[in-house]
Amino acid sequence: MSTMNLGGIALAVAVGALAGFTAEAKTLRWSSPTDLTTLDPYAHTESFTTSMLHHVFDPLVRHGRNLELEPALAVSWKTVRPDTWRFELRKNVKFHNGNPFTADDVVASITRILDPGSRARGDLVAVDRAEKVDDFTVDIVTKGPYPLLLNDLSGIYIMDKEWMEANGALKPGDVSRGVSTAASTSAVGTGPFKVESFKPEAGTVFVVNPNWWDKPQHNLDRIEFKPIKSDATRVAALLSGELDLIAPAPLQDLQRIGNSSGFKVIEEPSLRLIMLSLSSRPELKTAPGQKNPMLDLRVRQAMWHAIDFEALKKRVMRDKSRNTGTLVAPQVPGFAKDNDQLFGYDQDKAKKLLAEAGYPNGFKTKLNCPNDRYINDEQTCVAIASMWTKIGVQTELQTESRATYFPRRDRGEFDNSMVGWANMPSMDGFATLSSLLAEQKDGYGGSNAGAYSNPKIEELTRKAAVELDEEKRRSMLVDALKEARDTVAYIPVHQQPVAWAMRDGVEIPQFPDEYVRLWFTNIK
Amino acid sequence: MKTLTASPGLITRIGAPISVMVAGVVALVMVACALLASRIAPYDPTDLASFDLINAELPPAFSADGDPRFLLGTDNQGRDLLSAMLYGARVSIAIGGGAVLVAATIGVFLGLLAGYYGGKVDAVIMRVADVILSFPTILLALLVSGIARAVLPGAATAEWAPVILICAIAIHEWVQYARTVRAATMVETAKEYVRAGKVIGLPSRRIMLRHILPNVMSPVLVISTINLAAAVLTEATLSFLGVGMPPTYPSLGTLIRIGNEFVFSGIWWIALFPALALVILVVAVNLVGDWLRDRFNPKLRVKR
Amino acid sequence: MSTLQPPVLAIDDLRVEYPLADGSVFTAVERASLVIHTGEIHALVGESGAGKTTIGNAVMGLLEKPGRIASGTIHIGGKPLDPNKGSAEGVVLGRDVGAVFQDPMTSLNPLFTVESQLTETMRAHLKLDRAAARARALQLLKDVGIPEPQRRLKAYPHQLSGGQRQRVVIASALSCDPKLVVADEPTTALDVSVQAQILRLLRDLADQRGIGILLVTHNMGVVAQIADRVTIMHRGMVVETGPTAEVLRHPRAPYAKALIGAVPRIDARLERFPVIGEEGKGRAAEARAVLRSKAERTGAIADGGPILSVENLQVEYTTRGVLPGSKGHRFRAVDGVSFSVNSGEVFGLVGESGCGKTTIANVVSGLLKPTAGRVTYRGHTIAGEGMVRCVGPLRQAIQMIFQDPYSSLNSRMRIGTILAEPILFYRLASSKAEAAADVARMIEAVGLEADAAQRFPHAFSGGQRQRLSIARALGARPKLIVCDEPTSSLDVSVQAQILNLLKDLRDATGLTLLLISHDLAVVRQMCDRVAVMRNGKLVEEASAETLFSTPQHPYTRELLSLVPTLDRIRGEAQAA
Amino acid sequence: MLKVFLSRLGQAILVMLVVSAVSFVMFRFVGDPVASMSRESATIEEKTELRRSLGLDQPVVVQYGHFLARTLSGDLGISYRNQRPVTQLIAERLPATLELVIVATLLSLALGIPLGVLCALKPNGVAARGVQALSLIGISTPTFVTGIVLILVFAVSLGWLPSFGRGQVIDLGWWSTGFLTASGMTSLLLPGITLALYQLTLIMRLVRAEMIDVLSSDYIRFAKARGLPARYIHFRLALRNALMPVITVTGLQIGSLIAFAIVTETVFQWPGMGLLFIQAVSFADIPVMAAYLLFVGLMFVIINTVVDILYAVVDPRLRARSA
Repeated sequence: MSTMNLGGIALAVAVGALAGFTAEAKTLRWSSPTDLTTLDPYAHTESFTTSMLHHVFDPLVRHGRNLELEPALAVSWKTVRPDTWRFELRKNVKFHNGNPFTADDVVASITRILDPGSRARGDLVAVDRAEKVDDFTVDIVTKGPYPLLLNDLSGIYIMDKEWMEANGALKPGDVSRGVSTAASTSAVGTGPFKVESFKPEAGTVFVVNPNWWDKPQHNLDRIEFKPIKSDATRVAALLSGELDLIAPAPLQDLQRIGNSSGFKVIEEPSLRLIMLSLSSRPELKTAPGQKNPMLDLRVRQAMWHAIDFEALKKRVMRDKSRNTGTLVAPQVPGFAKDNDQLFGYDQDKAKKLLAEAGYPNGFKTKLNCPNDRYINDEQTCVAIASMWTKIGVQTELQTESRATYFPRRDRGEFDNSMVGWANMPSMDGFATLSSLLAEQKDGYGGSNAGAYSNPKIEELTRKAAVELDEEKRRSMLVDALKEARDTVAYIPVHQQPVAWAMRDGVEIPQFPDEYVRLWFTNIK
Repeated sequence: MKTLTASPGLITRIGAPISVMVAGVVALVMVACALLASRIAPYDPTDLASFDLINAELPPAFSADGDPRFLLGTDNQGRDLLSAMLYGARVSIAIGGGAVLVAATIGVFLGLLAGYYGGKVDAVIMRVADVILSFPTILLALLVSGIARAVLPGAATAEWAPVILICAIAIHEWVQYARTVRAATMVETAKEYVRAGKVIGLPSRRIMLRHILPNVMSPVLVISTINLAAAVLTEATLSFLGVGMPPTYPSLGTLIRIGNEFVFSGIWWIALFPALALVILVVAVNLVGDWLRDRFNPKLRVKR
Repeated sequence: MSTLQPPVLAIDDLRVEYPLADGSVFTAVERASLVIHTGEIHALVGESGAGKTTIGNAVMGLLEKPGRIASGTIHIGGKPLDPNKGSAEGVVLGRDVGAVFQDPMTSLNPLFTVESQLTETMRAHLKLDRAAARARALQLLKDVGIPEPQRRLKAYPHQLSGGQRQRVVIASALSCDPKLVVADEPTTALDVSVQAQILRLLRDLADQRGIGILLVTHNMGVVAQIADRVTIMHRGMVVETGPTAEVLRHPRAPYAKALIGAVPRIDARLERFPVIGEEGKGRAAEARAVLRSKAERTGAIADGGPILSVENLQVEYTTRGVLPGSKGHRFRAVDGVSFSVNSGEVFGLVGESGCGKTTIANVVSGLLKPTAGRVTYRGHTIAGEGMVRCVGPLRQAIQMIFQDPYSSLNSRMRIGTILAEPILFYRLASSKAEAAADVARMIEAVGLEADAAQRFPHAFSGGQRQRLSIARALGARPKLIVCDEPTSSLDVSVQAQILNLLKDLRDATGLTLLLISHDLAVVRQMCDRVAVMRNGKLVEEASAETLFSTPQHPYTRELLSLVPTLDRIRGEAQAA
Repeated sequence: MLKVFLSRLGQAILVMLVVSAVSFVMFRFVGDPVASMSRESATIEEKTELRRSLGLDQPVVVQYGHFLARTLSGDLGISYRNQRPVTQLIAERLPATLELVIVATLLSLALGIPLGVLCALKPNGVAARGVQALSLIGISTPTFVTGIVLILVFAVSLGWLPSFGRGQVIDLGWWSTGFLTASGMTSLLLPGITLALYQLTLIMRLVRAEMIDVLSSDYIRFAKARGLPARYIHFRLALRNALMPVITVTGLQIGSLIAFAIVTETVFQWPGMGLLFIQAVSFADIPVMAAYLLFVGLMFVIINTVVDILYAVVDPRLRARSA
């Protein structure tokens, strides 16, 4: 026993010495409420983990400082056939373990993500296979003409084939067969940082990769990431000087943090749009046997007019959100200023519309919301339920954890429900069409919980899916979104803000996709 | 003045120290206020149409920029905090009281059976109790409400959530009653008045309910007081973990959970007042419970 | 010699008060004086509440708060006790004053060994080292007559029998050679045979070591057996004091006379016990007459024939094993007992604790199922092999009264409700009003006022409760009443009244009584026939006269010889 | 001793069966991991396929059978969320929670027993009344409120103690300990106090009640009558008797400390099993939840066995019976 303790103390001294040594280095300590779930880029579908792993891995194409697509591990590309894209790869790139980056790595990575056991397979659903042309040229074959390949590839990180072979990770882990791989706990990529240690919930440490192929635009030597689930604790840790950055910062605390000396807050609207889906089914679950009042467009319009978005923005979102009239954010292809027109808040008009539709005394319905998914989701829903009730739509509100909320929403148990949509990772408005607006068939309509159905949108969706002419494609998206607005398919609530808080001396650019890109970060 | 002169007599009659008397009065007043919430609260916070987001986060009336309409200010939804607290206390007390009632009923019943019959009946009941005890209250309550929410789609609604919370808390608490009543019943069963009843030939049910039950009730009362306090706290903790009352029908615990998000934002009243109310209520009930326990436990009473 | 030395204990004009919560003062002891010399056993006797234990506690400085010595002095070994500190200058409790308490089961700490508890006192007071203390502890255990003292040193209290524990307690009291030992009811919790040994030990200690012993007891027999001097107390006052033989033979104070007279005699049977003022005679006879007429109408009045017969009865208890199916330890509480009781007689069952007599009472009254053998009531089997199906009416015929009057009445129910319960249950009354009238009659029959029905049990004294308990048993109109130690927790004067009541009721209504008792004198006074039990077996059965005059079985003889009684002193008085 | 073990074994099996039955119910009801496991724009077909590959489309009984068979062979499965063996995840978090619970238990015993004795010996003293009042507030304040108040005072305002995490930990084999570094120890303080507070008051009150009880017993009266010094009577004799029930309660409480750690760990971002469980619940990570439940059940059985044995060691009456 005593020898063990002595060993421990010796170790403690050693670690202490090490800590003293690295104290000179530029270290960024930051926190977010969620943690990396895994280091295996193909074993998850969470955008936070994807954003973290971007520090370790590079994709073939990436989003630049203005979210434009730019070359990363691929230097150029062209379509050789409608369904085949040819990529020229970057030379003299080395993985963290010293292995050179070649076409074999790309083929192995694409093959790995297309494996039936891969969790992230859906992120590259249009791709059929990758073929090596020569050491630095790769062909990617899609299942048909597919306009969004580059967008999809921006989220596909390239792993080292030799390392995967050596660690038995050539195939991804498979939960159903009880297989896990070394890739879950160690990551070897080509990215700007290397993983030094990965302790779920306790913290992940990254150190700078001195041999990164790109010119660093940051001055960090070390990143200490420590997830803190509790909002209050996270803010406390920032204020007590234990952290340099928290992302996101709770909206209600921004003012206080901003007013504290030595701290600052930055914010901008994110890509994520919060909206309410309304039931388009023949009957409401709350009133079986009766016609669904919301099939009447005037009722839908009334429910839109009933919501005081200005108050929501001011009180619930602390003036940090952006109110919107359309279903996609301005940065996303498919956005059109003409569509982005608010329905004015007008309770009298709402009541009048209801009366015209034959519901002068309103009706009863339900609103379902998650309480741990979006920024102030529960609070938003309480306010909306209150506003609807005031025009006579007596709304019973039910909020619950995402773990039960989303499965129930998928099963179509809700009449009206809240959903947030960021069009990630493709960052293209087509996802809104295919998942939210299209009917549930042929692989479309995965999140169309209100059973919205519109022949015009069906047609536009199917056309846009294969349209390679970007201009034409975008106008189809715009048309479809206009139709959605005109028919009140969803009620857009607001564009969520990205709000970060940090100590003075941290300079970091913000991105609407909520990614924390620390390779653009400088600290003093 | 009249009450002042009357109180010493009352105190000596009940024999409670002044602190306990004060606690008792505080607890009674709080319970009364909570029960009469719909009468005395300035607003009805459960009526979604009654509050306005525009009024959100107004400070208490007595502070510099307070609004006289809202004595303790408003919460983040624009609800009058005082009304929300009164209604919240009602919900908390109803859940706590309900849990105590359910737990006591089950526990007393099973405890009587186990203590009276002994043998296999006793063994089975006590084994079940042991297993229940092996799960800490919070965990068990978390599981029960989690499962209930999934089984009953409406479980998180204002009508069902209290029932589920009551069951979730009671499922652990009955064990304590059962154990206490069992022990007391064993003592009583050995006493001669019970043997006398048996010699007369009275049926067991009659002996248990008419003879033994009244004699084992005093510890049940004591446990109930202390458990009421504990149940209110458990409900608050469950609210904190996200399985409490819905936000449209908040309990004190839910209010604290919501207020907890605002501790750094300068909106101190949202967190402070509900927490204060909860702590005062629980302290008062506990104080009375402690005194009752010391009083009913002959061993703790200083012998004459 | 002894006059030169100061007395080991001198109490003069002591007054002990307890201030009560409402501001009044309860005086527990008043004007009490007594003196104990070296080697003297001084008995302090009285009924419960007499203040005798309070004096013992005052001497030891263990008065329970808020009790205090209000006036008077206590000198221990000539040194005055400071009433504020509760101790005397130069007198160390434990070293100079030893204590022996009533219940050896609870006086020893269950978590420590005998050695630890014996030596801690010596090490604290005599500053002995561990080895010396141990040697002395060993010697003490030998002195108090514990077999295998070496082994017992390492034992824990629960591994010793009751008598051994009390010996350890005495050894502990003696460990520092005190001059004075306060023994508070040292043998009350013990069986007669063990009691005799402990009393002998105390006497020896006084004689051989010259220890003065203050013996607090309620038992006149014990006093007669070993005390040199006796002080009789009543309601906090000393009523009489003097040499034991003198006081017991010729008590002067009326209370002392009554008290001594109430002690049941074992040498001769009396028709009635002399009591201190008979309670409520007025309407009792009338009520009893009604009872008798009812009994005659139902045609079941004593005819002298056998009413109850116990045949080859056997009862086993099984202590449960841990695993299902594993056999637990078996204990045979009653082993092949047979006897029969005739209608109208009082049948006594005597023996020491654990001999199985209460088990038999439980079987007869239907509380327990026998393992083998059977019990018949007027030819109907009511327990055991061949038990008749419908025992209800037969149950009604056999009722029971219990030992502890404080627990035998449900304290949450009114007397009227308790007493009406059997009447209503057996439908002996057609209406509640009739039942209430019946209840009133029962209450009067046991010598209380009928308005007792309105009150709760706590309003009554122990003796009154026992009367009510009897009234309840009468309510079912039984033919046979099983009396399980009906008077053993009562004071002697009350005991006399209850026993008289039972006799009267028997005479008035022709009841048959099965009397279970450990007290040979009570049995002698009450019973027509007696059976003696030992270790679950019947050792002797005879008419009371025969048994007490010419006991046949050696065990019976032994029991009779061990009982501490007044008879010796009385006998000497008659001879003189 | 054997009897104690056998009866405990029976109880263990019972507990574990109940736990697995609870897990069984959970399979069906506590949310569906598929939604959390698939990307935002996943199609219904994708989700159905994932559900099928996880075996969630099979009848519940079949799923339960698989689970039971795997669990019996010692394999707790792979976390849906982290895609790592659950045993590994639990082992990683175990030291954090156990060290927290140990610190909380030690704190509550070290403070609760002396305070309880104080209150029992001088029940009407100023100190005892003060302690009693504080203890009432202690058991009347929700843990999460205490936690956040402590953070506000000691981390934010005073800056004395860290507000979250374990600080520097040192790996001893697979066990990572915070006991060997200064930052590890200081990090333990706030969460340790928060977690200990409730148990501290419980133990204090229990010791007080038991002590008062014991002090009025015959054997303590007898000890007084033997003139033993008051300190000796109080601390060597009475305290030992009074501590007997404390053993049981402490044992039982360790179980609920582990559960209460869920709240404390959430507030202090303590990387232990409670946090793991809460994360698993919000992800519907069934294997992790089931493993956590099994583990808590197992801990209970172990602790109770230890308590029983301890009891038998301390109480000679039981020692004799079980021998």
